Amino acid sequence: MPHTFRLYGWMLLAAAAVLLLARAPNYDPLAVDLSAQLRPPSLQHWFGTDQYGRDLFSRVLAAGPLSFAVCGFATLVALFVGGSLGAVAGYRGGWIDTLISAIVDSLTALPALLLALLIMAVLGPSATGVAVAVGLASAPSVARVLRSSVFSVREKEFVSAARLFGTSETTIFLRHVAPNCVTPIAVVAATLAAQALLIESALSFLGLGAPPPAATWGGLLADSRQFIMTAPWLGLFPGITLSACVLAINFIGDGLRERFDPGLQT
Amino acid sequence: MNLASRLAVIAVLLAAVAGCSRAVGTSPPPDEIRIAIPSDIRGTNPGVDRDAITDAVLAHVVEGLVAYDENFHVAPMLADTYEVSSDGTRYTFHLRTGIKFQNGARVTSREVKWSWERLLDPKTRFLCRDWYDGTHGIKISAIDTPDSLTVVFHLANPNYLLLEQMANFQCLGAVLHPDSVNASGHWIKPIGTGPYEIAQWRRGQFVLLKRFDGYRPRPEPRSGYAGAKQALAKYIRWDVIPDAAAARAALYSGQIDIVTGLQPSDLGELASEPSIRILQSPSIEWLALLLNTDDPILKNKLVREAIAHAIDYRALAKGATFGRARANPSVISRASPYHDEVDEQGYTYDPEASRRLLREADYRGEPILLQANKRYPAMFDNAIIVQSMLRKVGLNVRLEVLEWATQLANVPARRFQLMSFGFSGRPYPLFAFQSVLGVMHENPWMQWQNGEALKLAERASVLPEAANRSKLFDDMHRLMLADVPMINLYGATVIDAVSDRISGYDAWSAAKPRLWGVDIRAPSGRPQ
Amino acid sequence: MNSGERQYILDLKNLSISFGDRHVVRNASLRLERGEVFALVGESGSGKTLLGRSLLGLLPPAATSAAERLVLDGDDLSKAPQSRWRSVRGSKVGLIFQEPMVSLNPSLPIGTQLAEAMRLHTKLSLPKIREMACELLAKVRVPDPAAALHRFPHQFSGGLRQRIMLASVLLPRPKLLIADEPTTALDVIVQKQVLDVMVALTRELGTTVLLITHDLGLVAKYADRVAVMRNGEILESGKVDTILTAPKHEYTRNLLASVSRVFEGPHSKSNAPALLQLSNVRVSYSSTGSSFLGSRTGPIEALKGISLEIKKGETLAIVGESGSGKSSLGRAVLGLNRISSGTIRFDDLLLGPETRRGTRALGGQAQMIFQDPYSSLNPRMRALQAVCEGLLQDRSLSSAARTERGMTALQEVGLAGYESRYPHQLSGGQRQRLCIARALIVRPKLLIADEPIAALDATIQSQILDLLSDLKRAHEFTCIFISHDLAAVRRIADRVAVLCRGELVECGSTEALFETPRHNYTKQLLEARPLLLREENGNYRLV
Amino acid sequence: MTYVLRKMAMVLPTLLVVSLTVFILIRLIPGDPVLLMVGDIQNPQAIVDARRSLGLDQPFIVQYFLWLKSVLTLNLGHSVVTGQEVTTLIADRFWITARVVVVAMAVALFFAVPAGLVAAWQRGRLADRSIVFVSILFLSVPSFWVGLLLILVFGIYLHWFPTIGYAGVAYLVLPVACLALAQAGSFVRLMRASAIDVLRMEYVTHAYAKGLSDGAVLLRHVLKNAFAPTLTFAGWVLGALLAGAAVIETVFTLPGLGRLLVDSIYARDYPVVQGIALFVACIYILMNLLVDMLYPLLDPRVRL
Repeated sequence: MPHTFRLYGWMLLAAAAVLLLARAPNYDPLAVDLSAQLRPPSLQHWFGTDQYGRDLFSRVLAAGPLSFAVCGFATLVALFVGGSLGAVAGYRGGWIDTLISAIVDSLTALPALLLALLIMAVLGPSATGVAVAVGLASAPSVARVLRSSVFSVREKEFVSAARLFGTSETTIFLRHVAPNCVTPIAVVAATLAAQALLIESALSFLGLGAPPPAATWGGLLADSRQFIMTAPWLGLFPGITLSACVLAINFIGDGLRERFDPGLQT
Repeated sequence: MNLASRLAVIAVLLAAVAGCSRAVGTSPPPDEIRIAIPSDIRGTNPGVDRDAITDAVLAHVVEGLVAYDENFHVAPMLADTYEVSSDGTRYTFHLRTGIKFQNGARVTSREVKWSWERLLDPKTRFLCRDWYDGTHGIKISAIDTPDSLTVVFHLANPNYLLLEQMANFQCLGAVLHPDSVNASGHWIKPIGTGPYEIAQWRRGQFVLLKRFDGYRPRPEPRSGYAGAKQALAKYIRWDVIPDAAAARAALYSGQIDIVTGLQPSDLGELASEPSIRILQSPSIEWLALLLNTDDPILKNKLVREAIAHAIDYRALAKGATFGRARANPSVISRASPYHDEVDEQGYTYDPEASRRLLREADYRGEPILLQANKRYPAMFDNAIIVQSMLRKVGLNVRLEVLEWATQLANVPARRFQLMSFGFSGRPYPLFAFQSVLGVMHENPWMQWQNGEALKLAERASVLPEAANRSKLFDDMHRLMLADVPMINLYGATVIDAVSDRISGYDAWSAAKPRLWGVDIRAPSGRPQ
Repeated sequence: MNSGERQYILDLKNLSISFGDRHVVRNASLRLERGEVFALVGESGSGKTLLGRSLLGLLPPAATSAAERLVLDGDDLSKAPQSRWRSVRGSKVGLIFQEPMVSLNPSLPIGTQLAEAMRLHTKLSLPKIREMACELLAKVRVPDPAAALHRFPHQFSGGLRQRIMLASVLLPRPKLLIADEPTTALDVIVQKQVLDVMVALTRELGTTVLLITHDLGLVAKYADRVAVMRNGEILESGKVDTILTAPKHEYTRNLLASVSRVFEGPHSKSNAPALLQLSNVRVSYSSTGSSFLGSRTGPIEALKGISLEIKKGETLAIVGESGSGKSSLGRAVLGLNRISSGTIRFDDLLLGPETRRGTRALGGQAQMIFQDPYSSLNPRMRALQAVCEGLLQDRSLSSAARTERGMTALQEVGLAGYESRYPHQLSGGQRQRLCIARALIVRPKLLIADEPIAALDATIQSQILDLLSDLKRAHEFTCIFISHDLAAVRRIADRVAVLCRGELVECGSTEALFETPRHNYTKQLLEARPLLLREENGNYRLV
Repeated sequence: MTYVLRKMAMVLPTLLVVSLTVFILIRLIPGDPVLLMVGDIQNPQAIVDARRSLGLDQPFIVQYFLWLKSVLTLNLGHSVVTGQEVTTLIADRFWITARVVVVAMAVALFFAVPAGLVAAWQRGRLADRSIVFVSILFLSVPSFWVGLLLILVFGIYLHWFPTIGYAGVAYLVLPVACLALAQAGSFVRLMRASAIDVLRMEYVTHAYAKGLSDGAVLLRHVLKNAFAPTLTFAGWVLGALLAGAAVIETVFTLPGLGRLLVDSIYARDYPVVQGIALFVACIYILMNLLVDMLYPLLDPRVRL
């Protein structure tokens, strides 16, 4: 079952990639055409046009790389910040662990949205800002996961064995601990990537997404709200694209989980 | 409990929820009008705790001596008649007889004097005290009450625009009963003379107004903020709905009767609802593009002119408003009686000229940031379209979408290059000019500094004949076009939508909803 | 025919179980007489557990099974639907598992769990059931049975939990009790207590017992009849005495040979200088667990002042039950655990509580083999990589030289040709061989083997012990052999140290200790563990 | 008990870190509450006056200590925008958020727990596949989109429920549904995962070996043991949501805490943002403590 899901995931993602790679003919996603506002889907405009007469298909395509960039960068930020905090806390233990755990706890006590809002507001509107905000807001959960998995690997006997050869702690971490934490990281990364797309869309909805005119899928979806009754296609296509991608990433994540540790599936 | 019985319980609960929902009435009570406002009122202290929405709500509760009518002429309100001395320093108001405050007390000159002296007292922190303290010309030096129904305002210098200023709805010069404040001068609540009084204010949710039964409407027909203000509905509830789409949804589902300040882009959606009536009027609010004349690139007038010629104003106005508005190069609204053919003069759309000017200016594609925000859709739409047009002539314009608070803070800080901006309506041309024209180091809000124009402005307020002022305003418009400190794009459109439950409502260019003279029809066959 | 069947509580004929096209049990036939203790013996993967489960109709969903005949107390259940099985389970057949820690529901009180089967299968009132439960708990020697009913499983020790399990299963008076490795997870002394209670009680109640085990010692001690299983097939069955004295099948003979040890005389070199001296070593763990799920009972003293001397070239066995501190001792010697007081002198090196980085100071002169060959190998390293790891510290070696030494080491432990396998591609015994190669490649002076064979099957255990002896002869290292398995200890050790609750209770030569144990605890240990010994005439004798 | 005390000891530093972070960040944002207040009146003097009267002309550190001092007396100050007491403001708004969130969580758990249990039990079969698919689907759709669709269908086309504002239970139906849908997905997955773990336990086999039926095993033995991780997670989510479900509150125009927070950030209403941050941190800590204290009820092995 999970393998089928994973297959669906890859297929959906592949379909999305094909769509992204194919350039829509002749439309600049930013080109305003005031003679073609709010046109429903047609042969010229596959997904219709928005209130400025921009071709929605081109915009959805153009939004893909940015959406993925934001989501990818956010994931990287979360993995880097949360990962290094978690790894240090889990591997060193002791007071360092206590300190880092306290900081991570404080950060969690600050709701992710508030943190993202504040970071976004401070960094100013940019796709990078969104990514950093989303990444930092998700960092505590990565820190937790990594801390516990590093902790469990650290207690493994092959680590003791390496220590008996006089191997340095850094080498032990790099040679033995880190490679064995790749799986939980991969699973967390998939979850995070899916979450990042959704959080970005929520931030867009609250007016704090990646700034126009370039748009992410979340941004397109959030903007479509104004026309939900007269031009439902404006929300439908970005919404379906976004959800399909999140779905795909979630399936991949689930597949990874089932594949690597059938015991722990949360 | 086994799974089957659990499922049964769930089914019953679901059915119960569905059943309940049928029984819940979502429409307002039969004697209450509900109108959506995008944000809560700031307070109940007129002119002190204020913004446009607070002004609009409190305009139902308090009144001034004079008021603007539908076409922005000054008309009497609490004053029955008034005279201006020929030297322009003495204004005499004769109050209407037999009108009462909402606490039952009669309105006399004593309360008028008290109200105005309170406003002029710096301790009150009346936000528009600068209108009357000489900053902009008018300085009220004394207020006399020769008898209980006569009030005389003395000015330090001649000025013929006191009435226009007093009638201004931006900062209500409200006449209040002294019991509105306590012994130590702290604000309690407004005891005014308007057709409604505040019954309940649940912060963040709604303001409920109740009909003041002792109100005596003026004999003239309803017109703008002037004329008869007949309170027909017993209650008016101003529901705070920050989200425009939610407000529309509420209108369609019958929870709200009136939604104001709609966007042209909503019209298609509104038209598809048979039970909704759409009311439109050209607004005195206007949209503009600000050009920072201190900016290294934009201080070159050639670049500014190039920008001015690169914009297709007709297409912009049409595209941004779905054909609802026409381009207006002037700060004077088409709704204003002062708008004349000179105000129609603007920049021509001439991309070739624009490119030429850019070459002359030696512009080499330096990036120019255009600031906009998403809070006000019109500003955002204009920015998108203007950017697209400017790029066509080779201007490397990038869009910078900021949060409204940030963008607003950038205006007085002059932290911008181009900015898509909007101005709230000024009922009188000079006030419109004065919202952008001034000495920048004295007032950082000012976008345009021109000695000649400042002199013209000064002359306009000491010119007794209204007709002669019009020529001065024309000259000011020409000077503005020549300086290109900002480019006026078009006047906004007031779009209000009303459910068919309501009769007698009309939109007004001032973009102020007026709920007097508005009634609730007998219930039709709508689902309750 | 009927009367013949009556004497059998279970008559199983030609049972086959398969997962897809993988057959795990093939044509197994068994007949259990009423009231007997029947042992089913086999190593891991022999299919004995699945056979046991199929007698309750409790196979995993992916498994398919078919039997020509499965008659349980007169009912043929070979084609019974689940509903019919449900009425059989608990009431006619009971099941006890290996792991007492997870076989009782942690969130329900003991009483509720005991009553569950009774309420299902009888119409007795709750007070009556409780009364019966108390009675039975008393019989399995649970102290204060009435109070115990209200307590939760975690409030009991492992041995008590297994006895409560026993009571819970026997409460509805099943005709057949399937005990699947019921004591494997317990310490020897506790093991004996539980099994004694079980056998006594089932004999009293007349319950037939199917004892599934890998331990021939237990079979010899408790069972009446035995069947030997391998690769899903029953090789032979019969009376225990017969099988032990005259095993027909080759495999049975091997099995017997591997578990019973010929007493090998000690090769003690008592005049050699000491390699390792421990004086008054204490180790304590603070229980500041990172999670609040951990117990928090203050610091635990794992070693309470141990003084010990190990001579160059000898093999010292450290014996004790779980929690006796024997592993802590090994880890403390290697500097893997910080000692809280005392000193350890290794050759010329003095390690005290204040010495930091003790492990690195040893510089690879002491190595360790761990109990669990699964977690002692990095799952992401191939065999050759793993073996060569110890050589990486020696910068003077070229990578070719390293590879060569690695290959030699692998060959030495019989893993030639396996150099590019990952740990999960190796069997348990192969993994342990790999661990031995990895430890010995740096030519350590001291090798600590911490329960190196506990996780392995009997035949493999024997091979690993042989390998260790061979390598020791070839490389002449000193060895500390930590184990709870007295048979293995007797076979390999020169001297034995007995640890009990962190204290050294007895230490002496293997022969002396086994023949004339002085300390009471040592005696208990020796008694609890049934040992099979081969006598000169080739027969096996239980000691 | 020591556990609770140790947790308590962490409260104060956490609150200090949170409040200082928020205090600094909110002031780093460009924009000025006073400009927004004064709005379309270009009167520089009014801005100076307003700033002084709000104490915003003081140095940053002074502002922080003044604020801390008043917090110690449980006074969170007054809103810059409306002048309301921050404590009443938060109390009013929190009540609405709390109702929606708590009910939504209850609804989500009510459906998700049995669904997860069934999925685990039927692992690999059609029921499991469908439940997993639907739950991943719920997880993959932006909740505001779901909200908009709910409004469109149930509010506008069917007129079943009111769609905006808050004036009674009926107003909560759609927000609750939306929020429950958004949360149910992860609960189902978590419940399924932990139920699968529990189903592998020998006590489950033992329960079957006693002759118990599937339903009895699931309800008596699996449910309680598998629910503990879900409870922890639910408590965590509840804490996070009580901090404000800004998106849902925006979609349905509920005057809840999340909406207040977003609006206050936009309006640069410093005292309100600070107050909410502090309040939310307290709620979060409290929720965690609550979950920890509930845990022993489900798992008697755990003692505090």
